[in-house]
Amino acid sequence: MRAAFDRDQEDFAGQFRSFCEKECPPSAVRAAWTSEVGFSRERWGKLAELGVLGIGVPEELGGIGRGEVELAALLEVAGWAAVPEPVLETMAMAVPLLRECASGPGARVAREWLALIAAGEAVVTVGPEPAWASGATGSQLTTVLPGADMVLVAGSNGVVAVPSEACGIVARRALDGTRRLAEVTFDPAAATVLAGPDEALASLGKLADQAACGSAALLVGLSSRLLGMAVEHAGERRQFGRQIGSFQAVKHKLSDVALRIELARPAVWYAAWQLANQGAEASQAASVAKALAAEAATAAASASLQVHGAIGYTAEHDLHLWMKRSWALASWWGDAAHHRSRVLQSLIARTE
Amino acid sequence: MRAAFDRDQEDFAGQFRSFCEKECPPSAVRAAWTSEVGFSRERWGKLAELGVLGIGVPEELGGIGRGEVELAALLEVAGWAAVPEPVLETMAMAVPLLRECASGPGARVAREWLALIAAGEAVVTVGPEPAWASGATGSQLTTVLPGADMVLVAGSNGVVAVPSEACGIVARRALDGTRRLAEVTFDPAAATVLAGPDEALASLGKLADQAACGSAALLVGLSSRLLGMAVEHAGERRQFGRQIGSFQAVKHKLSDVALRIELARPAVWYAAWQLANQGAEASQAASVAKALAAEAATAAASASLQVHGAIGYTAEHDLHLWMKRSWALASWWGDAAHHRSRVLQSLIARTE
Amino acid sequence: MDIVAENLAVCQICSPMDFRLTPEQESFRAEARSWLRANVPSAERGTGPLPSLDTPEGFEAHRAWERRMFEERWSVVSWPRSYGGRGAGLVEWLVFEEEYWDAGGPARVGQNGIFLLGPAMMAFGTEEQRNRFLPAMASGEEIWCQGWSEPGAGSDLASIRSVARPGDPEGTWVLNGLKTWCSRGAFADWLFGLFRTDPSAERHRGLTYFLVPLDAPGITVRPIAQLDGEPGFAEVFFDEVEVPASQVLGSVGRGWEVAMATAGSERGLSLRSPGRFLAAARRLVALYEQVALCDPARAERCADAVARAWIEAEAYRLATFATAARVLDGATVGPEASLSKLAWSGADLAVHEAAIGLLGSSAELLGSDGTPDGWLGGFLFALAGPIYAGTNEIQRNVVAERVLGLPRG
Amino acid sequence: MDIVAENLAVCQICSPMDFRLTPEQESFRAEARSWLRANVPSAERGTGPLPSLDTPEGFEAHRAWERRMFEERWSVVSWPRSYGGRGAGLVEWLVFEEEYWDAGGPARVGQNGIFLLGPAMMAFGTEEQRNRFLPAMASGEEIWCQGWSEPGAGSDLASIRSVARPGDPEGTWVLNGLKTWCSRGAFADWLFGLFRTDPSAERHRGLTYFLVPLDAPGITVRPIAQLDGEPGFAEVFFDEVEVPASQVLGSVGRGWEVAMATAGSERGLSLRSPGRFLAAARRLVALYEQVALCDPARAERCADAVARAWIEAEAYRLATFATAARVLDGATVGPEASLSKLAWSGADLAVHEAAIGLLGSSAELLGSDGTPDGWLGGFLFALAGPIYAGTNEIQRNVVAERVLGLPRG
Repeated sequence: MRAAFDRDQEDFAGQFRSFCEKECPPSAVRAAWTSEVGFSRERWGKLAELGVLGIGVPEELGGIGRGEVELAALLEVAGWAAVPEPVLETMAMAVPLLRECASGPGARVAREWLALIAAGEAVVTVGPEPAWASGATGSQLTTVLPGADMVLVAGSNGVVAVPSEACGIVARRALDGTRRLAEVTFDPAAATVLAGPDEALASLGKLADQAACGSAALLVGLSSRLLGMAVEHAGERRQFGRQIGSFQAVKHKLSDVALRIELARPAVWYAAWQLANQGAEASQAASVAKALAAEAATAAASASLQVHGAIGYTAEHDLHLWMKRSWALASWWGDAAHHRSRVLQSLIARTE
Repeated sequence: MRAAFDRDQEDFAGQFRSFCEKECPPSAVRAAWTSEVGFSRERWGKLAELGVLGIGVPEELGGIGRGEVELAALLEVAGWAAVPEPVLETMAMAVPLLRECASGPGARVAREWLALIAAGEAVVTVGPEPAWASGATGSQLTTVLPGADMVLVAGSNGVVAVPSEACGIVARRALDGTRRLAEVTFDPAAATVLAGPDEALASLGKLADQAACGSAALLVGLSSRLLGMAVEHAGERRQFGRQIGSFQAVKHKLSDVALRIELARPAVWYAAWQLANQGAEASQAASVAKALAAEAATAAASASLQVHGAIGYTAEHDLHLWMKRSWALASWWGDAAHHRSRVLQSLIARTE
Repeated sequence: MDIVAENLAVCQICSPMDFRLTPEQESFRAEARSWLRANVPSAERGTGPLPSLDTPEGFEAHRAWERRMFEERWSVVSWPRSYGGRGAGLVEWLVFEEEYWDAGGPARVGQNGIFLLGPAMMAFGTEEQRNRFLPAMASGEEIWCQGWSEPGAGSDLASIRSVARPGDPEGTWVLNGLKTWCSRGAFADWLFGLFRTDPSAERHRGLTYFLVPLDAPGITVRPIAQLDGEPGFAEVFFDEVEVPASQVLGSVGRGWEVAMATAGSERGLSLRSPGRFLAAARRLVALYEQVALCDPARAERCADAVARAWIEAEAYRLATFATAARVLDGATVGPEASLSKLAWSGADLAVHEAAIGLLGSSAELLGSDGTPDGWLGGFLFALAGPIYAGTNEIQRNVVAERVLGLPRG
Repeated sequence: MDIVAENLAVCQICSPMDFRLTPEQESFRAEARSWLRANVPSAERGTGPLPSLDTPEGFEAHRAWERRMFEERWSVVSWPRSYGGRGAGLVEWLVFEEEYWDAGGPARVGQNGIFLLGPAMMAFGTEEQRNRFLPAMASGEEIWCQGWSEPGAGSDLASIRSVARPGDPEGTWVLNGLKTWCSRGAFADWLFGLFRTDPSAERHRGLTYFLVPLDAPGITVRPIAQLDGEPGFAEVFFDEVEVPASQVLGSVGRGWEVAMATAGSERGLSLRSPGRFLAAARRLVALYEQVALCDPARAERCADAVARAWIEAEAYRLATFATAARVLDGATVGPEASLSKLAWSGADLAVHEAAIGLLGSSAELLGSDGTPDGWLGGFLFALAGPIYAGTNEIQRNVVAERVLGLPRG
């Protein structure tokens, strides 16, 4: 029993963090908002060089061949830095899905794209988000379509790979300028079948778990940065002749957020470990993690905005870059209430 | 449009409050806990003399002939004082039910008991609590059975009056020593039918509304006393060289409670006014009132306990007398979640 | 039989509790409803919705709507007829607001002037000032922005450092300093705000309330983009701005009292009428019904939040009517206004958070014009509620110290 | 290809993340489970449940249970074998706790001694003291109560006014004063607590940690009834109580350091293991399933609260394992212990409030013996969580100032 990263994992995460501090400061996140595709192809290449993109790609395909635990460590850092690149879609969703399809009917294509991802030469997205996540009035959406090279479409009929140029894309802009959403249609003739209907259902379930766990890891990172910004501001801003961080209302608000984060983080680790080890509790653990992380992020955004006051309400301050990403990821592929309900269902099923 | 009591109503409530300060101090509430029936027959008589018990009884039967608005004003005071007598059961539930039956098949009996109530010579309770209120694992319960002279049993088959001595009573003690609960069975032969099945269904609905509105009024009073105790303690108790009421954590906790109370009180008035005027929104308004008042009381109990610290956790301090009554009434005849769900249902029904 | 019963019989001075409108109030409601339903900009009639009032074209479109309302005396119903109002009472004003928002009326671009400066000017202004400013304010001809906050004076409003020194000729003033978070500041015509006229005085003493045209020489307006990306507020720089004596509101050095009366309006009854939140809560219930049809599981998960939010809005409505009754009985709204601010800002957040939950991840989508509209726009706006008009932390302090009587410190 | 990939290949110093128990830990779990299932007082075997430990007969029944556990070395598994333990590691202790509560083990009447005084004595006690006190503590032969609080020193523990002055013969002490909220004080055998030995020193200086038998001359114990009506704590009056030098724990005047080590245990890992809350959360899910059968609408209304509560307990379990890993890596548990206290007190309340919601108004019923039992008893106990062992307000201050680094004041 050891509920902690090992030194390698810590070191890798530390290096990625240093990378982000240098290559992805808030100004870079801001630049991505107004860029053509919402992220930087150049930084994508650097992420590959660092080994980040290949973390889950098998070694023989040019990757590092590690699993969800290492991924969780990296995604927390990516959240902390609000990295605009589609790491959730490509690293946490496409890579595991392609890995699973690497021995199926579309093995050749799957392996090819895994290698391209590890090399930083491909951006792969997965969609559409299932109806239970997008809400009844929303259409089914896919992220980062304009910048993706390929779309994996996972439905109950199978998993297919479609080159972006063969997709019909209706772009929808989101509140977070780096989230480029789209409604997607495609010509079946242009699609490569990676898995048939039988395997697809299992894949879809795993995909949802990966999405939940991956977004939870990002949310923990986002939350800790939101908290850090609030702590910093509270130590600097003075009102009534005192630092506002010396007021108990501010202290207690922020310590509650710290608690939510400290509870969510080990839950993400456990979910990642379960996924990596195909544990019986993988789905449940992923939902626990997402429920906790989404709540932590919502609380962190709310507290941090309130502590910043009007300056936090501007688009000039960096806070909104983290806040808007948090709101989006908190409900993407299932909000906290959905995942709590899923946890309860699985607890009941277990006792039956 | 006037969302306020008139001067008469204010005066009557003020007189009742003076009465309670004199006749029902905390020591009297405490004495009721260990008394045989959980309340004082002597004070019951005095409540009748003051006109409180007869507030809703028609003038020709010795009452004052007023309605739910005046009742709400009095019940808030009763809650404030934690009056141990069964004012909810007799004044808010039995009297309106008997009033409705005063022209039905059991008119004679109904009128007789109304007169006895106004004269302070009868304690009447109503039961059993319906299954949706008592919870799935609980048996259906009636309050104050040991001290009641008569039980009104309202079910879908009709409303009947049963003298207590003809009831089979299994007494169940509750956390609040003044709440004497019982499971009741009775011999139909000993029962007087006050309303047949046709009228009974409507009566049962109205009874639930009266119970919700009445308990909400009591809860507003209980809450305001709980808040008052906390404010007093916070102004006296010193820690770290300061009154604890000067700490922002205490201030904000108590101001949130104050807000909950200020929002619940006018909702109780509106529900009472709707009931008095047989308004179309009576049921919905009663549920709004109960949902708000139950939440206010729960928040008030929690905040007041926390502000008192260990002393509030003792049975020696008076706080628990109010706290336990609040917990009980918050779920009696429907908790906040039940009433919120009822509100939503009625909103939807209205738009259909 | 008893003294109380006797009392009840003899005393009839006050009118009894009654939640119905009087026949006059009902006919006022009917008139307002009928006018609003026929005139509010709407998609059906091809007259709406108006573009965001934080864009140049939206600002002018909203100004035109203010003028339209003013022409038929619906812009400031509670003001005296001489300034363009109808002299309506408090209850009538609340009723008008219910109808306005229920009809889908647009945000009021003139609200800072109408609801904050207007009442202060009626209380403290000279007759010349009232005649000069109020009708133009009510008609949208002159849109006002507020100049309260400064970089070092947000929640701590008394820390104001912008100054006004006596100018030449005598009686005139010269303003220097910086105001920030001036809502509507990007496009407004005038600004009202506090400046320190006695540099030796501390905190809330020695301040004076000024009225300043934003096109005066020496003024620079820097729009600031809000969370929705639009310049909803601005920084206003004052560099040797000359202001005549006629543009001082109230006495020199007594600006704090004038401002506090205004702040009371903002937090209290007049800025955020319940009608706005009730209308949003009704739309929330309709959204819930839509979602229940196509995604019943999600609707079920959100049901309690929807009910809670509607109840918060309804409770605020009822509590406001109770406050109105106290005011009509002669009471003034004091620190209880802070309770009101906590209530409406909480209700607004509850309604919009519930809607965001119902919408799921599609809540993040921008409108067709690339800006947040509908529920998302409303959510962003609701987030500002606990911050502006005195943060909710300040309001809780006020409630604790001045309503509950807890010790300061 | 890149430096990181290389690093991953060469560095294998730490063992990888793994949430499985080792085979040794699994067999420890199996042994504990099997013994507990066979021995925990139970209704089925006619040996339980034990009466409330705050009644005289319940206290003795719980003491007997402590002795039974001690006989088989299950009373203090993490203590050295020489004091009656098994020398089990931190993870094993957590596993034992999960099994203990899952088996329905009774509340630990000796917990104040075992979990608060025990660790302090191992760190600060002399060998004589450890041999004299620890085995008797572990076996339940001597039950300890704590003597921290005083009427004027609750959250503000450093305000202690009870005093100890040098006695005759030299090295002995004479105690005077009043301690309150002494949990288990009504029936306990010994008390540990702080007394001021240097009257001129202020706050947390000049305090000394004493061990006092409650039958010593000059001691008066006044039981205090808790919310459940039973004397769960007591006031203890000290009137010229003589104490030998051997009953001072640690150095004279350094009692605060000894006490803080103990308070760390209370708030941190050792007092409230996750096992307790997990077991309660599992029972909550079972209750939910029962209610879902006979009142599906109520169950549906409570579903989210049930899920939330279970998740809180599970999160606390996982977070505790993460803390254990840090401790095993050589870290000490500092102010993070305050986060732990906030977590378990919150989870305990969440679980019991959800249960009370499921039970509806029947939640208020007392047990057949006229005292609150089952969920109601647990709810009342959970209510104390945010108050004792340092109020949650104090914990939030600690987190803000010492974990987040926010300014004091």
